[in-house]
Amino acid sequence: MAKEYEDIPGTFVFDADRSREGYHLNMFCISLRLAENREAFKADPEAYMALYPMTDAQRQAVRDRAWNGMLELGGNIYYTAKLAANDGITFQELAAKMTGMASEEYRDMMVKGGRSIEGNRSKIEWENK
Amino acid sequence: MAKEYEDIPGTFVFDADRSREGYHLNMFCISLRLAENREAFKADPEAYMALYPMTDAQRQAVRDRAWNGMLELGGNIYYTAKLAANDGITFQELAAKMTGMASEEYRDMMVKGGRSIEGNRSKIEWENK
Amino acid sequence: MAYVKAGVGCSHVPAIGVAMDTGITEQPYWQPVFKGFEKSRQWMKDNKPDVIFLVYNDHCTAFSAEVIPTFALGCAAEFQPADEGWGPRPVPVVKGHQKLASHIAQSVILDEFDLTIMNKMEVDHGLTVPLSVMFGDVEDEWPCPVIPLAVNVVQYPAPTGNRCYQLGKAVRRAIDSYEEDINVMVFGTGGMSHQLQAQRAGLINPEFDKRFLDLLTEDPVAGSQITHLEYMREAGSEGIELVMWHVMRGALNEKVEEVHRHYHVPASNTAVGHVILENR
Amino acid sequence: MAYVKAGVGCSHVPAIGVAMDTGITEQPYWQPVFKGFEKSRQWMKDNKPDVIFLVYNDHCTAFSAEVIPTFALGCAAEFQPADEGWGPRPVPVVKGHQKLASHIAQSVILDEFDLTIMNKMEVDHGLTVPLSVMFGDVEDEWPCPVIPLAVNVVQYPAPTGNRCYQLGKAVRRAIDSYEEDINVMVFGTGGMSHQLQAQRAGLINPEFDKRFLDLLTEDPVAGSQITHLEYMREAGSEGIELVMWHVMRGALNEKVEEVHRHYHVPASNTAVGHVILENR
Ligand SMILES: [Fe+3]
Ligand SMILES: [Fe+3]
Repeated sequence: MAKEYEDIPGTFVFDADRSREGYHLNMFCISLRLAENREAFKADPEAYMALYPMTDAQRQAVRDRAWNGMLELGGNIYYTAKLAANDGITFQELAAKMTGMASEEYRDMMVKGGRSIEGNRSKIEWENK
Repeated sequence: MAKEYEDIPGTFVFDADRSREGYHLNMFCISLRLAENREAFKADPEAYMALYPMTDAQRQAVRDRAWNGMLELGGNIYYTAKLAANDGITFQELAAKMTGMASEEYRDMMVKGGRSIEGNRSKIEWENK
Repeated sequence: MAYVKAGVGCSHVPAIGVAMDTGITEQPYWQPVFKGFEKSRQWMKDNKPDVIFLVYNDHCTAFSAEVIPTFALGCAAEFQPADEGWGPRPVPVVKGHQKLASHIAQSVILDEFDLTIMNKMEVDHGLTVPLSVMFGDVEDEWPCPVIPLAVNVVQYPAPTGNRCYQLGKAVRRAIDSYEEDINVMVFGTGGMSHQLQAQRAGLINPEFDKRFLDLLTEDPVAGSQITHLEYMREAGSEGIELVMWHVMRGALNEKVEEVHRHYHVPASNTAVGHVILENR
Repeated sequence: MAYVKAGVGCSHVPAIGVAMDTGITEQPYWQPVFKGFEKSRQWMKDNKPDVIFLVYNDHCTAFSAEVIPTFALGCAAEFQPADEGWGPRPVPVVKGHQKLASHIAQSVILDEFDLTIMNKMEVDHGLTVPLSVMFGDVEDEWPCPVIPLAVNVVQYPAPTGNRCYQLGKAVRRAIDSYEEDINVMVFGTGGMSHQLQAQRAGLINPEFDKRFLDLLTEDPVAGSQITHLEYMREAGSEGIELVMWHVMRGALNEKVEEVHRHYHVPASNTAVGHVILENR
């Protein structure tokens, strides 16, 4: 199927294709919502990750805390946010990281009304920036 | 809501009301589909049943293997069949028990074409028998 | 593009699976049941599907009372045969078709059917018995991947016959719009008349079953309007499983030819019915 | 008979819950957010519901990637607040209303909505934050039972706005046919414009949000026709949560009066929107 939504810039729409690709990565992330799993992951990250048949690239993205990279590999933000929470990162700090902004800068942008929709509707607008 | 289907004789329609009533009984029964649970139940039936907050009447119906009684208390046949399987009772033997027929007699009835629909459509037909 | 050429309607009685798994299909009790599938097994060879879209119900095995989806579509890579209380059936793991399954899921949800997507699911006799009777004994793997659609027919109310029929049409639209050139066969399973519970257990209504099969081929819209009350009263409380055949029928053309029909009583507690319908 | 007099539309930002749970609602950052709920809390006292039917989404907490229902109706006796990765919110367990919930389930399934029935379910901030902002701090229990309807808005595609609106109408028919004389209030939650992910995170579109609120009150049919693409493009990828407000709107009368509106940017990454609509 044609995916019109792929024209939206800086956005990964979590559709069935992404969901399929990211399944084990997302299942790994959601497991961290429970304290006992967080402890097991902390005690031995590699052994804990090995419980989930992720791809090597996904595993590396987890090691690197490559937040956009995880999304690219089929992760969904609500899942990866569980990994961020495990690291003590708030949702706002996580958002900042994904935009490449410093936390303070991102927070200021939000306080001033957030990122404007103008110039952020389609990929062509980003390319012409 | 009026329940037109309550006019069908010798039948418990497993609707939301029955499902609510029978929830823990059914969850107990379905647990027996797994070998480890069957073993735990065999080792100590009362202790195993105590894991499920059934009513006293449901617990007693399980002890008595009161197959129709369980249905009356919100059990559903696909769940209670797991308890029957645990006891080594086949689905046909179970059906026979619920009709009050001997296994052979029931099996013969089925081989001869089963229970006729004639006279078995509504409660009034049963009352006039 | 993908296409649908034929559909199969078929009972999924667990005892039929047991008969095959224990090698007693030649016994006088079972022989007439399996006789009816001889032609079908040849037909399956002559009309080999690339994928089977199989409509069935779980019998309180993979779905407990905790979660009861009306329509649950299996999008996983594979589906393990479930232990229903006497060990899993000794049949191969069922391989899914993830790309087509997700395509169907997206398409029918946008078509306003409220699917539940299953990325992990075991499958019980409701799914494996129809595969066994249609394919015969298989060795290490099933001949093709299968997309399971599990329908709630255990807790009242099941989806209406009309809803099932309309879902079949939506599934067909989804298949017709899938890029790959593959033959998708649709199975509707369950039934026919039977009641497994309480004092009326053993009910069989061949007149109802025959009328159902006639309508299915010739007037599927009329068939899809049969009410829940009529199924439960006339075909027994578990006869309601027949609603699942309407999904299959909805996925076929308006006009079909019935190339095979078989009907036999009994298999354990139930009537066994089976049809093969080809698009015209 | 049961009846619906009013509906509430409300964001369910997790940080709002954290602000209440940690007692920082008077800080300059949060004060304008909570200011908007002062009138609402009084209104809740004056219009005390007997039951709340609350439409929300789970955020990959109670529902993992294994099972993704489009519409999941909570029929359990109670729903535990979930641990989302930083411990469960310190709020009371949410009590359900089993009889009304099952009545709605039966009614809307017969009305051809393909619900998933949940007899066991934890609830995340999507459900508890709207209760907190509307009721204020509570002690040992919530003021009334709640029937949760969880909608998939995480994996594309969410149900269409139109489907949500029609489901609202079906829920209303179900409530109107429930025997007991009780006041059922309907909450639609989530949104408004926000994007939590990737390079475009932080997107806020107040013009879109205002138009959405205007349509919701004045022309709900037009509002229900907004496409997924428009939500994702104009309101951010997580702005799609707004489809859930259409379920609430569908359960109200055609004509409603907006008795309260509040809109503020930001709460964490999102715009906070909130309306109270009364039937006319
Ligand atoms: Fe069945
Ligand atoms: Fe949300």
